[in-house]
Amino acid sequence: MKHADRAKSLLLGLFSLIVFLFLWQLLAVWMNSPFLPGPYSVLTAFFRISTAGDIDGYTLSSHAMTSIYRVLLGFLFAGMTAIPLGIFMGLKPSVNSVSSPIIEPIRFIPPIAWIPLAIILLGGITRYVFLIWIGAFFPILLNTIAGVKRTSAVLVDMAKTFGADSRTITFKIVFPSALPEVMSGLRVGLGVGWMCIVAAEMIGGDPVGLGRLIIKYANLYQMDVVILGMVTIGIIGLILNYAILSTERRLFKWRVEVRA
Amino acid sequence: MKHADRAKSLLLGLFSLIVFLFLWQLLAVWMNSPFLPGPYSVLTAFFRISTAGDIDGYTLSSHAMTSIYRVLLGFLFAGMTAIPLGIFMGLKPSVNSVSSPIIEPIRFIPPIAWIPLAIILLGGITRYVFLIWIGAFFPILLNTIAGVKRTSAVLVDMAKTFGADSRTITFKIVFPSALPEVMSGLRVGLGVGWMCIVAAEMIGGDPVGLGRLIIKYANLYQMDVVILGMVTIGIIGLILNYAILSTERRLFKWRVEVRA
Amino acid sequence: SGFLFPQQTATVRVGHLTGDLHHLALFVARNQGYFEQSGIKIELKEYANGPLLMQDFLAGELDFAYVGAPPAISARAKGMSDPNAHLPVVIASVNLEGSAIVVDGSIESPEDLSGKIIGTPGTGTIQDILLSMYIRDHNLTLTKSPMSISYLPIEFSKGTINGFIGWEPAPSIAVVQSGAHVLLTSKDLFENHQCCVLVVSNKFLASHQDLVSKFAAAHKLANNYIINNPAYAKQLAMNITGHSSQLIDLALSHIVYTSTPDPVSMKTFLHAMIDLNVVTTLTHEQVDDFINAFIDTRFI
Amino acid sequence: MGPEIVLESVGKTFKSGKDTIEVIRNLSLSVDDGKFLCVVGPSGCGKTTLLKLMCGLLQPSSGRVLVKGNPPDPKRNRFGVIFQEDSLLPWRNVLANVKFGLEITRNKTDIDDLAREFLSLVGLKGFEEYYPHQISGGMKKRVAIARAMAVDPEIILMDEPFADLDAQTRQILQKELLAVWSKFNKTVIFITHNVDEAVFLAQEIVVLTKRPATVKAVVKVNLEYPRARLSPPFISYREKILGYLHEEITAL
Amino acid sequence: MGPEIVLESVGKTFKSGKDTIEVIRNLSLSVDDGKFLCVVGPSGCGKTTLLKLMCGLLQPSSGRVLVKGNPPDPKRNRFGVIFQEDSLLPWRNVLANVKFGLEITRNKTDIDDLAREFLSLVGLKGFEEYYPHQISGGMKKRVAIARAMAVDPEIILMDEPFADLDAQTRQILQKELLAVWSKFNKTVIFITHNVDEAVFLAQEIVVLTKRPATVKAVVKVNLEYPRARLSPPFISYREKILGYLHEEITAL
Ligand SMILES: Nc1ncnc2c1ncn2[C@@H]1O[C@H](COP(=O)(O)OP(=O)(O)OP(=O)(O)O)[C@@H](O)[C@H]1O
Ligand SMILES: Nc1ncnc2c1ncn2[C@@H]1O[C@H](COP(=O)(O)OP(=O)(O)OP(=O)(O)O)[C@@H](O)[C@H]1O
Ligand SMILES: [Mg+2]
Ligand SMILES: [Mg+2]
Repeated sequence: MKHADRAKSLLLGLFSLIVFLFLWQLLAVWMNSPFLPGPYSVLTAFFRISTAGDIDGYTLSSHAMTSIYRVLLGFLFAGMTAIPLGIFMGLKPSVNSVSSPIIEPIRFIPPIAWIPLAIILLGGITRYVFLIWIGAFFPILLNTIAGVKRTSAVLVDMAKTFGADSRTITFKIVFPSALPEVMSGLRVGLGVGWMCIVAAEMIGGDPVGLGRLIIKYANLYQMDVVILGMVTIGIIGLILNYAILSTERRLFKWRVEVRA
Repeated sequence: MKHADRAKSLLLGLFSLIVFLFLWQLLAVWMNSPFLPGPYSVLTAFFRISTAGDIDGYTLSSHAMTSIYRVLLGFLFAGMTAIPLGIFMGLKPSVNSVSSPIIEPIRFIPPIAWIPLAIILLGGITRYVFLIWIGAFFPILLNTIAGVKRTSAVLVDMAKTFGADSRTITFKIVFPSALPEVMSGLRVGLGVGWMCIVAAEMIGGDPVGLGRLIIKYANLYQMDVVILGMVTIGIIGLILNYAILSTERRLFKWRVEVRA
Repeated sequence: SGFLFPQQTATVRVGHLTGDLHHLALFVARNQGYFEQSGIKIELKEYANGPLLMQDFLAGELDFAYVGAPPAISARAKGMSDPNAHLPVVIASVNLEGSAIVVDGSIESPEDLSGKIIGTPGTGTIQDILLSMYIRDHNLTLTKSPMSISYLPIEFSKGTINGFIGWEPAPSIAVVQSGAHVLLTSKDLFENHQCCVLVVSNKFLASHQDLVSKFAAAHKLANNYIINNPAYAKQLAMNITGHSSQLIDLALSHIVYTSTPDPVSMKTFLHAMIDLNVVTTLTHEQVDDFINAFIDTRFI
Repeated sequence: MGPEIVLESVGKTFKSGKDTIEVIRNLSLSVDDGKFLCVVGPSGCGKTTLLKLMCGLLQPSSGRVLVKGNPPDPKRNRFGVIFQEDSLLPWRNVLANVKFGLEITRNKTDIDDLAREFLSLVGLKGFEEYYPHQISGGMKKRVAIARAMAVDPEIILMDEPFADLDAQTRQILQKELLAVWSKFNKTVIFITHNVDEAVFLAQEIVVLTKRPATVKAVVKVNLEYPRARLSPPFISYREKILGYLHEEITAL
Repeated sequence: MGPEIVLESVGKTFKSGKDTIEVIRNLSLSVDDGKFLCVVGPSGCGKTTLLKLMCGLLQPSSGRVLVKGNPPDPKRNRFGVIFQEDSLLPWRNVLANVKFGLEITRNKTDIDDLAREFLSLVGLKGFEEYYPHQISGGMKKRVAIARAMAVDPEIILMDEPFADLDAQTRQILQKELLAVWSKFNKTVIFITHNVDEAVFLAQEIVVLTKRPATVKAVVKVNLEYPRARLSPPFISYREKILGYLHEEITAL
């Protein structure tokens, strides 16, 4: 994109954001409900929670850092399980038939629905990890399988004619060729995992975390902080997504599609 | 896949399912906790809830039908909003710049986090519709945009050389060429929308719906029904997914990729 | 004496519900330093509702909890058959009463409840049981709309429900912010009924009787302090909930703070819970034994 | 009749990022009505760009492009363009693909019959219901030709239409193209990098320089149709064009 | 020295779904050490399948394939295969692509030098750091050739390596290939559907029938290298092979 174009689109974006905030403020004034704060109250809440902390004294940044830590832990675990399994399942159709009757229905069980079982079977940080894992696992797994299956047969044949064994083919052909899909699986997985944070922190116990902040202030009927929590989650999610996206762009320069 | 292969993989799948259920039963017996029922108790709960109904007298099928109805409504609405907007955004980069500063952070706010606002702003069935919509909207939107952008420039040029106007190009070139992506967006969207059912039904009010069933019985510490609800959600999700997938396969015979 | 014989400090995990005024004693005890003085360091764990808290309690994640009596009863009834479960044992009362039915202008007397939509904070809560008992006793037919306590005042403000039964401060919020009026309070529904209780894990009790005793003493001290220093209690309530003075006044007027448990009302509740199928593992004959084992009166 | 297509010192530059690429420089050319003109040039020199300028898909950066005295406009002039890439709509069957151009240019009544007629003209009777992925590359090109011819174009523009076909199929299609051309006698602009093909087909061959492209030479091919590929005059035309091209390629 | 590759009445069928496709039927052939053999045949007749049988990527359904008296085994025999499709690893740069084969067949010490040596042999010195998407089709083929040659193969198998290149590049690469072959004197099996190419390159041309493929004719080309494409004997070899092929194509 040209320089001028980019400036123009930034300006347009800023403009539409301002219009949006203005309309929201208008709605808030018009509804005049104690439960629908406008953007101004949310901004005030932002400064209050950022400096003085919430009702238990935790600041916004400590809520955010805790949530990020939990999500990254669960995400890490999801990557460590889903990628090897995905490569295995992509390479061996029989592994696929064995695992899909168990994995497939589990895929559609939402993370919140796992909360009761998570409480019974797990404790401490492992619960958060589990619930984030449940969310992040499947996008990574499915993308890895798809990436492995899309490996060009010619490249595999090529390696075979040099006498490559299956280990070499897996690590030098299949894995690098699936890597773009794996990465986009990781990106989607991190996004989904991040969005599970409210579900994961719904159990309660520890008083800190962005999901907890939302639930706590919903219980206290203070919607300004609830919306603050939502916006914070949205923006951090965006940043995490962007971080992986730009890694992808840097890593896969060789992939012509990514540049288009 | 060959006939024999398919039979073999079906058998393998069945076998692994049985092994899984057996291990689960074993774990349940070994843990001997009233909070970890085995598959047998879940089956019993299935017959009980299917025939006699739950604590409020609603049967499993009425819970399921209600949830499906809500999800389909929200999904329909998501499709009706996301597809036109996606085509529009894909075709006009300026629409993209206007909308993305608002849409992008919203994308990462999980549906559960919207519950407090949904309660304030909406009532009745519209809340369910809204929460499902929030979940289903973005996959459809993003896939539609991607599909539109992937429209072959040659096909557009070809239409132009015949003197086609932009309306004709949109409806006869861009839309059909984006359709496979739109459909896979719809599939993912329906999956995500379906998984929002527990979040949507967490609000409460109405005593019926699969999400409600899970929450109700989790509050009653009766895990057999909770797991029954989870499994039901998982299986219905799988069926919905499969339904769209087979529609895709039928519709896009012309797409060589889909057949591979 | 603490100065001369420095005590070993033990850390205990205490569960409670976010913004629940019933649990004021917990905060008084903490702010007044009663726990520290007994050599107890507390780690607070907060939950959105009683059943979630009790699930965590059963899993052994908590030592003490401030919680409504019915979730504790249900959890104990369900967990009794599990040797690994951490069963709750009541060592003190937290408060009596503390709930109210608030309604809009269309309802002037209890008879007007018929045909109306009334919100409750969920199947199996004290409030749900109180309402069920009341409509059974007065032959009323109304539509119950169960939902999370957080949403009751909001739904009321929008007119989706004609009124609701909830624990404080939810009813007072509806009164102060949305023009509701109080139709019936706990006192009218079931005078002096047990509401929240202080429970300890049976496993913790078995191994740390001394700590349990000290904790109960600190709790009792705090409840007494609330009774004797209403102004202090009110200020603290305002701090932990962020609500206005007027609202807190109204809310506190519906709560009776006492440390002595009331087994009779708990038995009544349990009978009702069995009738409602909320408790399925007990029969009416087992109720007396169950409640007697549930309450340990040694510490009050 | 005057010239059908006129290019007056046309220049074309593209901006990509901060770079500017000059693809065509000061190119003048005029094509008479009914002529079969071939354009050859080193790969990447700007042949496709030239074709797009002629049918109005691109606007010149300098100079003028005129078709019958006016700037080209697909809504007014009727072009029949066969693109270098596969340009069939993959979701339409063969018949519906041929109908596509007609749907835009004609009212609906006789479309079906016309499309069938042109399909049988290119030898694809019986393949109406096939989808593009079910037919070979050569058959796809025939469908594209039928689609372009069906709208009764004033000018036919073809961009290396046979490049990705094997030698046998290519030669068959070349013969068929000549047959169709002599029957309808339209103006044809045919781009190729295959010199053999150009000499076999064209009345006039325009040789382009390497990028930025301009006209290096215009060679009139004075041979009767059908032409024998191994005849000495054919070979000498071939050598001549190859000579021009070689100068351009070695100059790269 | 005895024959390097022997095929004894080889047959190959594929199962796809419920259908069985017979691709090769009763094909016998023997190739001597150091020979340059071209295989031509109608498109889709089974040329690629034949090549895969020779290097052990596919097993014959009947008959035997022997390389130096044993079934082909890439772990023992050293093959240099250039595939019909692009077979460069897109995530490796040119140098690393050439090193790929060496990484498998050699111990690590001298790999880098060897790879650079073979890159400059195919005229790609200076392009070591380029990625496949940054170079042209012709350069990609050169990289594939360098990669195959670097492992010092006993047998080189090439599957229409120059099919998708333009005429100019194709001719340049043909000359280079002959130069490399005469320098190292390996056995080369070269598949093409371009008769011109076959006559230009081969000592012996095997013409295959249409599917199921078997040997239609073996033509020895008794011409000195380098060969002149327009010389009468060249043209007569060409006509002869084209005649065989024409019989097969019209028989379709
Ligand atoms: N839209 C564009 N933006 C930037 N550069 C372009 C654009 N279109 C073409 N070019 C550049 O212009 C040059 C000529 O392109 P063009 O496609 O006209 O060549 P060509 O002669 O048709 O090549 P080929 O023989 O490969 O078909 C190329 O270098 C190409 O990269
Ligand atoms: N793995 C396979 N399964 C089923 N059929 C196959 C398989 N491989 C090849 N075929 C079929 O065998 C036939 C010959 O294929 P092959 O690729 O060997 O032909 P070819 O002579 O190399 O063709 P081309 O000239 O297009 O390269 C084709 O009809 C193809 O469809
Ligand atoms: Mg071109
Ligand atoms: Mg082949």
